[in-house]
Amino acid sequence: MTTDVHATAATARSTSQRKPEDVLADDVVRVLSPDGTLIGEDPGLTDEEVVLLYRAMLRTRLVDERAVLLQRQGRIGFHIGSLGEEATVLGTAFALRESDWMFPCYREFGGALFRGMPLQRYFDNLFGNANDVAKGRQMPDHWSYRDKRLGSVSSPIGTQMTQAMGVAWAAKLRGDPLVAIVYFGDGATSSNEFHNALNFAGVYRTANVFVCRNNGWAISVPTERQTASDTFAQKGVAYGVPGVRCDGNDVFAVVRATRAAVARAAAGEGPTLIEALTYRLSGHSTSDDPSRYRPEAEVDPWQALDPLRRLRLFLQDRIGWSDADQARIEAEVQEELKRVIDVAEKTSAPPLTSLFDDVYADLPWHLREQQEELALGPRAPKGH
Amino acid sequence: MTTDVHATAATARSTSQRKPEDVLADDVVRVLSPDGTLIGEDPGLTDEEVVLLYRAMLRTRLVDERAVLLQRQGRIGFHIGSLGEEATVLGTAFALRESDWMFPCYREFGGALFRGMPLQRYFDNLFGNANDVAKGRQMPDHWSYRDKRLGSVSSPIGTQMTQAMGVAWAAKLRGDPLVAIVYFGDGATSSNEFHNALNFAGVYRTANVFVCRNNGWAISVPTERQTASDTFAQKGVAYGVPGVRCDGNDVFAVVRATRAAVARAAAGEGPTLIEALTYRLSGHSTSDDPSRYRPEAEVDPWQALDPLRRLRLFLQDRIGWSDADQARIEAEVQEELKRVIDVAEKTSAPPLTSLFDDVYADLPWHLREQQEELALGPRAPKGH
Amino acid sequence: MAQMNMVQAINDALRLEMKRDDRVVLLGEDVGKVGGVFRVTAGLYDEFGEDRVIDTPLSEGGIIGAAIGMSIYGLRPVPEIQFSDFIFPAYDQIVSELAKYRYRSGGEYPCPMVIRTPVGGGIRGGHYHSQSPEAQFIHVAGLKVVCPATPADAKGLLLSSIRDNDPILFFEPKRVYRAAKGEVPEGDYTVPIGQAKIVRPGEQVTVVAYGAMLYEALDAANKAAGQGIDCEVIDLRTLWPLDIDTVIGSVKKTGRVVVVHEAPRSCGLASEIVTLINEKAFLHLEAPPKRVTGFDTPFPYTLENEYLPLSHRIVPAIVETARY
Amino acid sequence: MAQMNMVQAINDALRLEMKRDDRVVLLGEDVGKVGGVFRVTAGLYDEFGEDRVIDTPLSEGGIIGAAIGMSIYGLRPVPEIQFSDFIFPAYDQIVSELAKYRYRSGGEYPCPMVIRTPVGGGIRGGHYHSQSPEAQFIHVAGLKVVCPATPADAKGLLLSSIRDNDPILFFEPKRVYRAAKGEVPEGDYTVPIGQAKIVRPGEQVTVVAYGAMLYEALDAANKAAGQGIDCEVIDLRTLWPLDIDTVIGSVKKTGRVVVVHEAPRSCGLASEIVTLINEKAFLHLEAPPKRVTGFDTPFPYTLENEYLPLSHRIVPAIVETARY
Ligand SMILES: Cc1ncc(C[n+]2csc(CCOP(=O)(O)OP(=O)(O)O)c2C)c(N)n1
Ligand SMILES: Cc1ncc(C[n+]2csc(CCOP(=O)(O)OP(=O)(O)O)c2C)c(N)n1
Ligand SMILES: [Mg+2]
Ligand SMILES: [Mg+2]
Repeated sequence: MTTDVHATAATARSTSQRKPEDVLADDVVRVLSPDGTLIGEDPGLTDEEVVLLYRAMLRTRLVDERAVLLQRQGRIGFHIGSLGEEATVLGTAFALRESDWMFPCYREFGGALFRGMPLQRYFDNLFGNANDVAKGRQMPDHWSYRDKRLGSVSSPIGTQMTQAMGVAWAAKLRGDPLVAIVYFGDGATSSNEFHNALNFAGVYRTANVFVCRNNGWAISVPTERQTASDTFAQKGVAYGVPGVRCDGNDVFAVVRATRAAVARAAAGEGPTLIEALTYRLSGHSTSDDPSRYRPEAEVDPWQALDPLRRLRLFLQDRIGWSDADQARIEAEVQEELKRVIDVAEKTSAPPLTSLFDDVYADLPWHLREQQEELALGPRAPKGH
Repeated sequence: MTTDVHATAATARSTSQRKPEDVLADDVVRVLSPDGTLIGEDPGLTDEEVVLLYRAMLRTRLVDERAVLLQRQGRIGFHIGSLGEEATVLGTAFALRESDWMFPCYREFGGALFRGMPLQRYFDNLFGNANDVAKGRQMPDHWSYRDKRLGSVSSPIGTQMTQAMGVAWAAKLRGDPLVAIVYFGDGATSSNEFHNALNFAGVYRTANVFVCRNNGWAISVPTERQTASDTFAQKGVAYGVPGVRCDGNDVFAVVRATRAAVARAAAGEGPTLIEALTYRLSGHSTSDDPSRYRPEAEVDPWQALDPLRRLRLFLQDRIGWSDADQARIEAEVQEELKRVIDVAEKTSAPPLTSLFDDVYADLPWHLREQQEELALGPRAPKGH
Repeated sequence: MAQMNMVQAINDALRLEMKRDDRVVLLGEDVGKVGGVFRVTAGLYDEFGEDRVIDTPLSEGGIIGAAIGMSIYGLRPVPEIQFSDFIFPAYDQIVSELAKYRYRSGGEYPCPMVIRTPVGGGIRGGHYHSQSPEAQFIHVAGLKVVCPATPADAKGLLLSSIRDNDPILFFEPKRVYRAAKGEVPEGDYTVPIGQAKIVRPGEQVTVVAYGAMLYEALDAANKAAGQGIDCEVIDLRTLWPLDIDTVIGSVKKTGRVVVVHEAPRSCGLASEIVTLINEKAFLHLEAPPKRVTGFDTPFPYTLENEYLPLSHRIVPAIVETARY
Repeated sequence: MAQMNMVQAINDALRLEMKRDDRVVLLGEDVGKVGGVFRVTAGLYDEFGEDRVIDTPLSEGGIIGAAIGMSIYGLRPVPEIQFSDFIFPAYDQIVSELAKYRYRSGGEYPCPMVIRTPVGGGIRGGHYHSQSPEAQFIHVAGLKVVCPATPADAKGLLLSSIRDNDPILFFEPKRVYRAAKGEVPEGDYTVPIGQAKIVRPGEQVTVVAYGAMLYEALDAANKAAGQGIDCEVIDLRTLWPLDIDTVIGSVKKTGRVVVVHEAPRSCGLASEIVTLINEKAFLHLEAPPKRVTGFDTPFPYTLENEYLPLSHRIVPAIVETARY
């Protein structure tokens, strides 16, 4: 086998293409520098709004950290979080209107909580207990919340994109002026679904905002192995869909880019593809050990670009946000966490019979028989 | 339901986006004008080569017409042809080297014959007889010919693209300097396969030439419904793959564009996406009645752009190609056709047992049993 | 009552329901102006406009993914897959998403829709215009699978399907699209999902069939009658969840059963039916249940009639079962 | 002989064959540097380089489509699908193309390859990291399906599979990836495809199982022995084409059979096995064949152990069958 042709690729491979300096490119929307100073047109938020946003980002991070801890303690089975990507998740959620729909990938619990999903509900899912709306049928971080127009998280990569396009298309056919935002990773741009969603969205000019969280990695596969296109935003060219890049660790940039895309979609001008340049600070999930494929040295520079740190510095400067303010919020969130985790953990497992509900609207004969078979048979041994 | 948003689309819908004047765009490679005069850099073919090419195009058309006739007479079950698209099919095939691989869609029998697939073999497939290499298992126009590195035609749209990428990738891994060309329609650009093939080809810099025969229609669906991108060539931007457009009814333009792409691929510089602007003069296949969805008036201007007529005018001018020359070739082809059709039609149907061969390398027990069951059982009534 | 073929009956059902319920939208390749390659949606584009009869780009995954979104939003999409052979690019959206949506969201997101698609052989379609993939959907929890054999059932089952609250694969046996003719009730008319029909009562051998093969089963039953064998022929109509009572009731009476389908044999629906009969009527069996099916090969072109389980193959199976 | 778990045994087989045959290439998501999410390909990237252990973009259809091209070209690709739940985006390439390539080209284009993929429940993976889709491939003519239960068989069957001339789905039961340990012959070692193994001889009830459930079947057989019931346990090893002689031979001896699998029940492999037994050993049956399987629901998270056909559910089935 010849290997020469791959020589350069092989060298490049040890690091992700997502380098901190990427955000410095001309076409990247930037507002807030890593040290918290404004370097671009800010989205015009009030102080209260900024605090709200900061609080939501902080809450997201604290929830995340706690979920990891619960997993490490063996109290929940799995967690997949958004460490380092909070500005992308919260900035987009913030820019959305209440009437809009949000189709999550799997790292967007922060946005869901921000839109009003009760924290209890989230933890009921993490514990897969009887109160979980999906009866513990799905893995942790696979939630839904129709009340707030939050879609249902599933594992297969990308499927939500095409579905979110269908929702926006249906709304358009109905004459309903709403927007459907949908999240996915850089890896997901390689899926069939990206192609179908963007292509149909272009043809039918659906009111979609496609948010690519480019966090540098798809588990262990770096962005450069995902595609040979220079940016993910430029993929829009294939579909007649405008693409925009923004600093995904800069919440103001994310808000600005998203607001523009939402406004465009709401005005009937069609979909936008947003590429948010961010970085996955942690492993892919609690099942992953990133030290096997990426050196800590790659991660280091990203710590300084932390979206929370940046916004906190801004707030210090703008409204004198203090350590006491910080501590107060942290305490509030921890208190809240304690309460909901306590309840979630004490709640029993879903009832046996729930295994057969919701497969169909009504229970057909064969599932009734299987339900009976299970109910009358012996119980399974606990645990694994 | 609101309909206003679609008003313009609805109006536009009655014709295909593939308008004759599209080829006049700056980025379209053109060499031969519709009246047979040179308007661009010609690919430097000798007179013999041009005659060879013309003969192949003419043969393709005559074979095509005969196949349609056979279908109308009920002697074969189906045919899908390349009427009006001969310059695209033959120009690309001509530009290929013998060592290269060709992955057909379903309209490329002309290219296959040009590369050396025996006409008899083609008609054995059309008749699905015992001599058909695939034992009449596939529909007409679904042939293969490994000897000449011609892939196997299948119906599912697009699948050959990803496979051709795999072939080129394998060759690269092996250090073999060959190119794999692959054909597909404008409709096929919407398939999962286009996305996968182009994306992988970009990442691994495979030696592929992707030929999009943009013939204006996917059965009854016009190109404008296929995508919102202005051109198909620009879809390459999403994959870091250069895109080129050429006048697909201008065989010299096709040869030029393809030769450049082949050279680029052979030099290890990676894949190219060629969009050949052509037009499907006939129905989609013998099963289709295009009058249901497109007015004859749309077709008319395309007759004047006929790729054969154009090359014939050029030859008249260049070497005094005469009506007698024309008649001679036509007679040769008709003679050849008569001969092979006669043989193909007289050849019996494939033997019963062939139904079970080639499912696996060896016949497993269950197929042996089924083979026996069929052989010992009563025969089916003939026909339908 | 009007005399219709199956294409007309399905067209009639679609028109009726689109008039009655403005949430119903059709989408697919070539369903618009040309009215589908089999002309099943003919005239609907003109009548309902391009917002309700929608030509799509060439992507089955896109069609079904979009339809899921539409269904979530509250529409009642009726996507068409041009041939059931081409449903596989959408298989992930169907089995991973559509089938599981209600379940995984605890009922928050039911996803009713009817995927219409022509199925089976008989039109000289070779590998890719002839297949019968029903088992590949029956095995997946959360889907219902319907396959009518007559124009009236096609209309009645389609109307029931569009009004049903679960996702449904609606397989249309294209071999009899035009060949099957019959009286079809005018106006609103439904046939309940999940009910088979005894189309020929009999005492000695139960023959279970559906779709285009029903006619072959009936023909075989008539021929068997000539040999003194009295068959009961069941048209399943709904393939899943199937009408177990009708099947078991009949087998308990006859003790003998032949199951017919076009799909390949191994892990096909016939194997499920035979196994259910074992589980529910074991002691009634007087002969081993027999399968007459497509073979475990790709679907052939020239030898199509040898591949299909036509009457000439069903008759000997009935005789053998009866004489066992 | 070395003591290995199944992950190590598969890794060993891959390394061995990659050394022996330079046409063998691995490709898939995360198979390279990190060695796969289950670490099955660990070390191979370092040993063979990135041209033979290839991380791909996130597209299963792309992976299998590319592998088909590679196979056509003459390589022996061994693509990995990270979880068998994620094989469906590649389903079209597998069932429409891979399975039919040899047939539709009259043997010009055989397409040997081994698609490796972890299968089944037992790791708390919920809907999408637990499924057992084997029936969805068995029903499709042209594919072979293999599922080892022990490290030695995993090695021996994988080596046979890579050398086989047909496309093979190689399902690796991830529940026992590490739990199944045993002696594995060193160096070249093959287990023939198509041969089941009687892992526990017995006289009264035949228990057919495979993959992770083999251990549950064995456990159940031991418990049944405690109640005086002597089971013969068959490990299928190759799911298709299955070893009919071993299964029928056993059932002819015992007259009673329980078939176990994790996959949903309806149209699953168990129904095919029961039907084959009907066709080939009807008069030997002394009790209705029984299925102990996953339920016809999506695979659940919290109630995973209630869903799986573990020993506690197999024992009563054996007892019931024995006492029938
Ligand atoms: C169809 C499919 N294939 C593979 C996987 C396994 N998988 C889960 S997440 C993931 C990587 C996703 O990367 P990206 O899209 O960049 O999102 P990120 O995790 O970085 O946010 C993979 C391969 C899956 N869930 N679905
Ligand atoms: C996956 C799939 N879906 C649908 C079809 C039915 N079909 C056959 S050809 C065709 C249109 C193809 O259009 P295009 O790609 O533009 O090629 P052209 O026929 O114009 O050369 C369609 C929809 C198919 N063969 N495969
Ligand atoms: Mg990522
Ligand atoms: Mg076309």
